[in-house]
Amino acid sequence: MNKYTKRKLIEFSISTTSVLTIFIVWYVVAEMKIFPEYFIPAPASVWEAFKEIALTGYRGGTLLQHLGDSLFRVISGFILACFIAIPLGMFMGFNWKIKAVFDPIVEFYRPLPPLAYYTILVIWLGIENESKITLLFLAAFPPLSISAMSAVAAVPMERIHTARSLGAGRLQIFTHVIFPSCLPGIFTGMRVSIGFTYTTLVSSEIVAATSGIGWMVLDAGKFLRGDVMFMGIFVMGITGIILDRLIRIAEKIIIPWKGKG
Amino acid sequence: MNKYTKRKLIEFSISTTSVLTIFIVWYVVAEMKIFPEYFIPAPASVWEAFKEIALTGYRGGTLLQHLGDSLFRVISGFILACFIAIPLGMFMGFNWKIKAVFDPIVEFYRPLPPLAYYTILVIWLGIENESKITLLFLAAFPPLSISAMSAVAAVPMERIHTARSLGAGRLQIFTHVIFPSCLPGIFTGMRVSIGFTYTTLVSSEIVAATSGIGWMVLDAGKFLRGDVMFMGIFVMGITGIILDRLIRIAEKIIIPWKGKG
Amino acid sequence: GQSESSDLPGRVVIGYQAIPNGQIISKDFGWFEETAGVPVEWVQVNSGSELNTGLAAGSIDIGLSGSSGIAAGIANQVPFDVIWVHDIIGDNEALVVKEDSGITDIQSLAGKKIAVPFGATTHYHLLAALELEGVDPETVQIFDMQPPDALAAWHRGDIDGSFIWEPTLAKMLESGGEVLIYSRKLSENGYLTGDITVARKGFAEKYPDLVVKYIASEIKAVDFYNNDPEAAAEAVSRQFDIPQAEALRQMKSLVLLTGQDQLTSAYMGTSDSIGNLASVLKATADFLVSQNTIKSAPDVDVFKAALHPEYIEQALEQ
Amino acid sequence: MNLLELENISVDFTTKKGTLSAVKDVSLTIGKGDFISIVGPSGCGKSTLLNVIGGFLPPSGGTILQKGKALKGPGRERGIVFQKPALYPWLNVEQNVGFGLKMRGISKGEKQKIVLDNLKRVQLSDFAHMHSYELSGGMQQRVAIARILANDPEILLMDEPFGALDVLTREHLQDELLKIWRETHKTVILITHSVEEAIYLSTSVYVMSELPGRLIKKVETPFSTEYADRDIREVKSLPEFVSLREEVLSYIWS
Amino acid sequence: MNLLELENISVDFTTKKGTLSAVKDVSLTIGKGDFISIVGPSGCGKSTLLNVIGGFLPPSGGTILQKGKALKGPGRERGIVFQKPALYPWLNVEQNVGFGLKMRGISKGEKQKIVLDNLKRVQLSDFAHMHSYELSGGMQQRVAIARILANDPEILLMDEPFGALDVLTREHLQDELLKIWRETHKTVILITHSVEEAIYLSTSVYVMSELPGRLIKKVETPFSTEYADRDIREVKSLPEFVSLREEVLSYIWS
Ligand SMILES: Nc1ncnc2c1ncn2[C@@H]1O[C@H](COP(=O)(O)OP(=O)(O)OP(=O)(O)O)[C@@H](O)[C@H]1O
Ligand SMILES: Nc1ncnc2c1ncn2[C@@H]1O[C@H](COP(=O)(O)OP(=O)(O)OP(=O)(O)O)[C@@H](O)[C@H]1O
Ligand SMILES: [Mg+2]
Ligand SMILES: [Mg+2]
Repeated sequence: MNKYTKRKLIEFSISTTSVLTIFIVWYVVAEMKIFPEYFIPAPASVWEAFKEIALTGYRGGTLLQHLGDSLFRVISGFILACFIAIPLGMFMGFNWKIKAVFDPIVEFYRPLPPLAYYTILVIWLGIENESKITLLFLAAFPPLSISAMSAVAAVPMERIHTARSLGAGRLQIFTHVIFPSCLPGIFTGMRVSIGFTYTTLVSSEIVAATSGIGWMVLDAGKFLRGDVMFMGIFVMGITGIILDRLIRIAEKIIIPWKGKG
Repeated sequence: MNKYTKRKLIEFSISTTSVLTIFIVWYVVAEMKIFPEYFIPAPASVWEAFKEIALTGYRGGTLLQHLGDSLFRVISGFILACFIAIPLGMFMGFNWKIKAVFDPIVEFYRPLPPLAYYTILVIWLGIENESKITLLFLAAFPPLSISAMSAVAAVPMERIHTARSLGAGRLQIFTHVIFPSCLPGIFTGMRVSIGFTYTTLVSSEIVAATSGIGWMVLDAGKFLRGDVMFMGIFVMGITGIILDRLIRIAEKIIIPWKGKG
Repeated sequence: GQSESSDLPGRVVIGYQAIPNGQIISKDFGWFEETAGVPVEWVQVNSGSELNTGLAAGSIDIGLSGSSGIAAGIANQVPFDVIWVHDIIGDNEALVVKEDSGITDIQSLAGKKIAVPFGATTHYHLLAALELEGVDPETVQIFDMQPPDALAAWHRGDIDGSFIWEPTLAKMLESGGEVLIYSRKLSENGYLTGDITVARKGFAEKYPDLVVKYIASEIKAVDFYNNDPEAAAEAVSRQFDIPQAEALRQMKSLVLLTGQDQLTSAYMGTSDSIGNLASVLKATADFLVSQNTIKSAPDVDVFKAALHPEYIEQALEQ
Repeated sequence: MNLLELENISVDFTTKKGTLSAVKDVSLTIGKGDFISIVGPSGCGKSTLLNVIGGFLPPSGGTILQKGKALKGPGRERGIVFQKPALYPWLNVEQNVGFGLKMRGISKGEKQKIVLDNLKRVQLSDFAHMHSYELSGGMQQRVAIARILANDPEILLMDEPFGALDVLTREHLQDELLKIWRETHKTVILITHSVEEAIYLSTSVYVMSELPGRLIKKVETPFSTEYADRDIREVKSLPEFVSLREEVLSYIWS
Repeated sequence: MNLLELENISVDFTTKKGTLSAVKDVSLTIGKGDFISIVGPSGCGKSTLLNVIGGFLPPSGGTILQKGKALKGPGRERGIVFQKPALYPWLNVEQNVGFGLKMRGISKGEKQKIVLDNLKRVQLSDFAHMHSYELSGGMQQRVAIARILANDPEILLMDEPFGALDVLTREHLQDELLKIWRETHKTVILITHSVEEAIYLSTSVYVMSELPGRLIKKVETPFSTEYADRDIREVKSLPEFVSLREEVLSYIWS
């Protein structure tokens, strides 16, 4: 067993212990019944709810269908935002005139709560996926554009100077020097963004949804189904971790040179 | 007039134009009355609402009081998060064992929507500011810890090696080398975080609030007071910009060396 | 935060909703504050689940919710006593449909898109109306929407109708809507819905006097409204920042019950003989179970045990 | 017409403690095919001057003409080797060297050939697939040199390009540079700390003063042109070479 | 007991194209007060070896003892000047030089004195308040040297410390280093590309082979000890100096 696998093993066992501790605390709190069962349901009933909903579904959709609907919304919004926010953020960092155009707009809507402007989106885009994905897109946008913009500001001047003296044009410098230099910052932004987008999922499924894991949690909350809520929260947490891991893995593969520049 | 002030002036006029364009579009859309007044109120009525609420207040509090209550919550949550998430994130980047303990927890709760777990916070912390500030704290946390963690991973090895050969201990390396090296990344994280925290404000003021700008917007929504909603959104947007600017200014002052390392 | 040592709590926290009923009138005049002898704090709650959470957390002492929320709360053993019926929902909630939607009666709802805030009384009423007419709810596309969003969807033509309350109801009626059925009608058919006040068990047991004083202020408010609706509407308009005429219009669509009304068998009944409200709540809960929204509903006795008309009786005696 | 004309170039930097005058009143005329070297004490403004010629730093005073026209910004015709090699960590050695060619849209086959030629020239053929952060300091410097040579600019601006190299590699690259210069008649401006290197390679050596940097002496050297057929070690041990070296050193030491 | 004992040290790097053996079977014994220099071709493993001695890179094979005990990680007693000066951009020159002293909790007054002394030593007194990114390459290198000297370690590990300096500054610093070495009996390991520098400063010069780096020759030099009273230029032009230089060069060239 080499050093690397050994470390991975220790890492895994520490993480497991840490998660287990939380489970035990939860179990004990639930057992003590300080709070009614629908607020802090016992692990066992959450597991029951999971089995039930995974098999027979919740209000017209199986767990997988709900999750699939939600993931489709989250990932569509996120990818859309990546394609628009990252280049735009980089342009804003690269050219102060472009920044002057978009900065006030992004900065203005950024602190706005989705709940506050969702109604306006519904007016424009209706109650179907369009408005939901747009809302998630808007949530995903700022962390991406801000990280991209900051990353541009931190690119060492020599890299750009070298490229210019090698005959690269402005666009080429942008795509071949600035963009790769910014990748570490962009990946950080993507990790923050996907988490943020996911947390906005419930807001987006507040309106006119009858499917989606976020809607399920909300709906269960309305009827005090603590077991279903907890179950839904777990599923969201775990899928969130998976999405994040995917980005981390992509980061490892795409920028092995991070920190070595 | 030197080059710098000239640039600032151009920048300002571009930004103003960009904002004005949006105002004009808004004005025209409102004038066309495609949508009822309570969805897209005219700029004039929003201005009226602003004057009225600034002077006489909205449901028991003046605009300043509402804003003050909200800012207190947002800033408390944010500062608390800065003090905990930034060091913790750095420790996590510095020591893989610490990371193994906390990473699964942060990663798990990160994608959870505040709306989904707010109930649990209320159960524990009641309906007063404690639960609200905790919610905002939890929202502010992940962008900070993730940025700090990523920033540590990007610190050039030579800086650490140099410090070790100069006799710095682990803690000293942490505070005197890693921390300053991470500042550019941390500031980016802070900018993302404050925006995120602000968007969570409305969620935090959904439960049992009778003050706060977020509550005002929500409440106005219930009574279909589009003018008040828009006004509240504007105030949120503008205060959000101000908070962000403050961080940008601090960044300029604290790390003038960004990108010059 | 109630102090355990003294006879009075440090303060009383009251949850209210944005409904133009007696509670708001008494809040405006500060009647409970006059008698309570301790600081009173008013917090706004937006739904039954929020109220239940606040009660369970011990941070709300007295609060109000729609009857579906209360039924769900009792079914889930949330520790509260039902102490007062604020209003019976009459004409302030209704199923509105677009004039051009082709919907003429409940039967023709099949295949149409209807928005309703899930978990609210109107949700219950929509399902009840369908059941009454023997329409399978599966055949109707029911969307979960809060009133502003429902109104937005209405304007876009994304929905054909909505079972909704004021002021959204009025806005829909203004823009090409017509009422298919009022809640009043469904209440008359046994599907009673209303807004109900509860007191946290721990609070009520420890400070019954305060509960009585609170009820007294509610009774005063209803009487005040019955004597002088204009002045009562004035108070509501102050609280909600809406025009007085609008407040009056909305209040008129509600049925406010006096103290004596409540003690009749149709509602709370008396402490010797609990009224019909228990069965109404039980029916509501059963209905929610059948919709798979709550897990199970207890026996009617549990609902009876949750009703406490004695506070009203004491308040009336004073 | 001269290729480059610098007239009264000055560069001031604003620092916390006031203005720092780094380059002062430098006038310099460079003709096509000239090979000039600049020597001078550490921190005297050599790199600053090169940055001005490179177009990266607008001078605070004075004018600079390229072929009679005001010089505006950097350009491909002025290839620059910076004092610190700024290699791109996401590219391997080969890709770093081929960067300029790729930017200019040179066909793959041709690019490959040029890159390999230049890697061979700097003796790094075996390291084509390594990443810049896996290279030693001297190897990085050589990649930076190969990168510029591959791009074949009209003017070469080099800031201590051979500073991190051992004697052997250094001599090899000196000869390679001379060969290229002789064959292609490029114009070269070289900053170096080795007086020997300056005399061996250039047509004229400029000595720069301490801060603020001025050109205080110009020495013409014949070795790069007149002794082209001789071996590098032979040239460097010629008595006339040694005496010219001593002469330049005496200007520096004075 | 020897200060440092390296036995059969090897270092392998894993790259995309397989394993690269950078240092192979290096055995080396260094006594207290020794001043050894290592010369060798670019990319032969010199910096790698220094990193091993510094404790930053665990060797793939072999053992390394310090005062008889297995060497574990870096330590203050082994001060290192890296090939690329890693100055801290958030500190000014003075603070960079005082960094080690601050870490060790030296009192403010004493720290100030030591810092100023060392800044003077590297001739940067006037630049105490500038930031590292406002310095020229050579100035940065000098700050890195001053930073280590200020920290007064027992062993000095220096990787081409004078590479970016002009002749004059270089000679000055060579003499300063010698002076410190003579006064404090420090142990110095110096990597350099200047054979002249190696011979002038050290007690023995090691010649390293091409990749994978081995020590192929050791040459004892008497100049740093026996000619202490003579002027640097005088020493460097002595016939015995020139002939020793030629000897070492011949090992490199062979
Ligand atoms: N960005 C800057 N801000 C302030 N001062 C600067 C800046 N860049 C350079 N200087 C100063 O200008 C002077 C000249 O620097 P320059 O880099 O041109 O020196 P140099 O001759 O190349 O030295 P070296 O041989 O050490 O590389 C130095 O004193 C340096 O401190
Ligand atoms: N991190 C690494 N990964 C892979 N290979 C490496 C790494 N670091 C160094 N090498 C390789 O090890 C060899 C020796 O490198 P080293 O830096 O020790 O050379 P050096 O003798 O110091 O050269 P120079 O005089 O140019 O500084 C080189 O071929 C280099 O490519
Ligand atoms: Mg320089
Ligand atoms: Mg090296």
